[in-house]
Amino acid sequence: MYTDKVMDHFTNPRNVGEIKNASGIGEVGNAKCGDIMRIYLDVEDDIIKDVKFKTFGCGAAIATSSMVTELVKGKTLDEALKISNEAVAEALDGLPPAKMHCSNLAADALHEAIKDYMQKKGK
Amino acid sequence: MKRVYFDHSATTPVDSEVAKLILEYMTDKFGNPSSIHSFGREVRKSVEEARDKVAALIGAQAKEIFFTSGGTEADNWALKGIAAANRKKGNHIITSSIEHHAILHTCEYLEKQGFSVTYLPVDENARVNVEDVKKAITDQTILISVMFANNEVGTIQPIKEIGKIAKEKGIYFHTDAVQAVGHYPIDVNEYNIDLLTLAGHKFYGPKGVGALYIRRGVKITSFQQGGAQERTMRAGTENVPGIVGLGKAAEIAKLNMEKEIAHVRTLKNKLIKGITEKIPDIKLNGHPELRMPGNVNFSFLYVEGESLLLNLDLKGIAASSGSACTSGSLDPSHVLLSMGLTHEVAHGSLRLSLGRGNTEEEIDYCLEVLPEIVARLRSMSPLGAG
Amino acid sequence: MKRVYFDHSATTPVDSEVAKLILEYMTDKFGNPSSIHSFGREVRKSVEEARDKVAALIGAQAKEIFFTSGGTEADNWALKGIAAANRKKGNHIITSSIEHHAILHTCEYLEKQGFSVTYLPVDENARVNVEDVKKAITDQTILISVMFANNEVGTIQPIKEIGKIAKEKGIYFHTDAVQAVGHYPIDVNEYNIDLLTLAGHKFYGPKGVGALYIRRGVKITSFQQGGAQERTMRAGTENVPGIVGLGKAAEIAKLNMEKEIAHVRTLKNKLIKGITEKIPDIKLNGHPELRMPGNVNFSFLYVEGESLLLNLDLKGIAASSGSACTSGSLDPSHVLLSMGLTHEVAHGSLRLSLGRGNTEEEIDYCLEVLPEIVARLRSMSPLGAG
Ligand SMILES: Cc1ncc(COP(=O)(O)O)c(C=O)c1O
Ligand SMILES: Cc1ncc(COP(=O)(O)O)c(C=O)c1O
Ligand code: FES
Ligand code: FES
Repeated sequence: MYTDKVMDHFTNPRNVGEIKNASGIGEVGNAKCGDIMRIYLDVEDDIIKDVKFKTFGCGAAIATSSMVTELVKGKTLDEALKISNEAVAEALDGLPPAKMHCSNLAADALHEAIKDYMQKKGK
Repeated sequence: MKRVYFDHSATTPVDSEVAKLILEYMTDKFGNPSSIHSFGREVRKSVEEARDKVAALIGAQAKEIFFTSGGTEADNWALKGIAAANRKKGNHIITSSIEHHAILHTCEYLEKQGFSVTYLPVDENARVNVEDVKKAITDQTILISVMFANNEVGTIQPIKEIGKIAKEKGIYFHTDAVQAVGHYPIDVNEYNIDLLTLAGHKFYGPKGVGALYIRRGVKITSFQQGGAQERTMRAGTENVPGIVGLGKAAEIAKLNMEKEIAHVRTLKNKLIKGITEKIPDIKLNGHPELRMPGNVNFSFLYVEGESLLLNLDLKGIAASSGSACTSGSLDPSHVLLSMGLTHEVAHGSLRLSLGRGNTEEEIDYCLEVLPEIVARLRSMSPLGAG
Repeated sequence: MKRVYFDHSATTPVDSEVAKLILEYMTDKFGNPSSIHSFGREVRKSVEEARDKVAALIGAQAKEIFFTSGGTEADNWALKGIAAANRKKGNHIITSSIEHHAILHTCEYLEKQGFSVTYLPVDENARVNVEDVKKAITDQTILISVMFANNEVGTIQPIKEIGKIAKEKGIYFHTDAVQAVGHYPIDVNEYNIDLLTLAGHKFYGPKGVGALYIRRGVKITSFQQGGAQERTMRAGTENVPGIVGLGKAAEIAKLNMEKEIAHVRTLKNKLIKGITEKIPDIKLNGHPELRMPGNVNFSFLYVEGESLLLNLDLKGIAASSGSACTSGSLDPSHVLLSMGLTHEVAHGSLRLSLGRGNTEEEIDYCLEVLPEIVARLRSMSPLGAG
């Protein structure tokens, strides 16, 4: 059902947790479909110094959350904004079709977190 | 790795005696029961013996048992067959909101054909209220279909009371007893059941075979057209090995029922007690007493079912969940929602359904790994105390 | 006593490799394919591999194969499903007068629902005339259903020609290929077949499982309502052991087809030659060349089929007849009557259908006992030369 990469990120998720006084926080999903993702960012000079996540969801939801944090750590905000849900799925060697729309929301959560940071900074 | 099967409500392994018999009827006694030569006659006899055994399990007469390809076919047949044969009498059907999809989707199909269907609500324990049944009856009502025991939370319905009402009003009463047959004593006469669905693969019989019990005199149309099998009510070459296997499974179930209920209930109580003691923020789903002896169903708050399942699977434990994600649909289990659970709580449900092969050691093992898994997932969850 | 099975058109024994596999999927790999744990995933994979193998046998794609409980269900589904989904386009169906009852009785059912059905005649060899098909088409025609090979007399129909016409006119073409699949090369694309019925128990696979091939894009309703199995087209827990067995049987059939056709054809020719030489006043039923390799069907004038069968059975030989008496109905075979046989001659028909396990010795044995039996029955008959 899931690729080895998905299972790897599901069983050993990277960057789980919260960041105190985060520069930006993004949350997406809804309980109806069973996915809620929250991403915390620590931004310095437009660079993502640290990133953490908390996710309520299925294997795909946890794996995409974990993957997106790996993809953006150390990247600039501009680079991070270019990461799409599809790119996250691809980095995991794909997701089952049923999961593509439902739980592939990690990039959205990231973008929300960046938006939150921008707003806080008044940009 | 140790493999522990706690998903008996989904399907059961075939009993080894049953499997041996099926093998014999595939290679040696392979005739077609419609044939008049010896190959045909020997299997015709075996099919009728199997019918006797299935009938005996539910207190029916052999002539009232019609073999089908499984529970879904029997459910479809019961509803569509009664609807078609009694349309002149009325167009109203009563069922519950927590039926299996084989009933619910067939009801939706019938609604498109012009029938009107009442879906009874259930209480927080997934029980239908007998008064609601009474109130739902109109002069158009031709059928009441309420499941014997629910497949997700194990709640047993007030079948006897509903049967009594149906009988008094002269309305046919069907029960989908797929989860109960072979695991719980059923007598179609005591309960005034007119039609009953059962499926082999839920009580150590083969997949692909089931039966519809149709009380003598009930007006129902045939399901498949073709040859004259099953007294012209269900055409198609009989699945002889499957039928013979179903018969054997019924015989074994009847013989061992008391012993097995006791065994499974002991394990269930131990598991419920252990989970309750070891894990906070949980909710037992289904009726505390009126439930199937092997059914355990909990919601673990702040946790999602599929990730719970996958983690258990990695530890070798097979279970099931009412989370949407396991079924490919968007909404979580209609059963849990009907019981009043919120979406989040429904998503965090886990069903552990025990069977005759399970052991105390397996329960201990589960009680060892489950708390860790729940704790780990909760530490990742944005919800709750997390 | 020696037991000789010459009734392979009624049903076949299950291949020993197939049976072994089925056993494994009953006791070890017993999961439900809908489950997401390892027990479920391993069988989900096996079901899809079986689908590949069945598809390969008839030149289809795996996604076009839908598993059913047998030939009868697939026939019912094809006809009712096409009728329901295309009613707005038209209400006319064309079939032949020598179809299996699974087709004919379903057509009668559809007639009661307001559909109009043309039953094409056949010639003295049981062949449909392609010109008749063309003439029967109206602007209301939504489906042509003509069997690939007849179950009683073995005649192979002009499927390729009918497929061509159907394609030109944009009408769906279904063929009941229950007798042909696994015994005769079929390619759904070469023949322009849109829907095809097959059943496991006719080619050394298990009873209680079959398939409907549905060409991609064909508009058809689902058959049973319930769970989301078979891509929501056919609800019900998959008969995993049966499906896996069907797949294996398909694989074996494809592999050995040429060899088996040669083997069975040799025996058939020997049997036909022997009977013709040894017994007077007989008539070979069905087309002399365009027939299934293992089908032998003779009418023995002045003799009645059931008594012939019973006498053969006493000698250990299992065969079949188009006599009414063997089927419990009053009229003899509709197939033989459609071919223009008189009632008496039809009553005297005997079908010997050969299979891969038959030997030259068995043919010799039959040629030894059959003439005596016919002679004895004739000496008791008030008809003919007597
Ligand atoms: C309550 C209930 N009804 C009907 C069914 C359908 O039976 P089957 O899948 O064997 O066709 C099931 C099992 O899946 C069930 O649990
Ligand atoms: C030509 C034909 N069609 C349909 C069927 C029905 O198949 P089944 O009895 O396996 O449902 C048969 C065999 O009985 C057959 O020979
Ligand atoms: S949590 Fe529902 S599909 Fe992922
Ligand atoms: S000959 Fe006796 S029933 Fe037909």
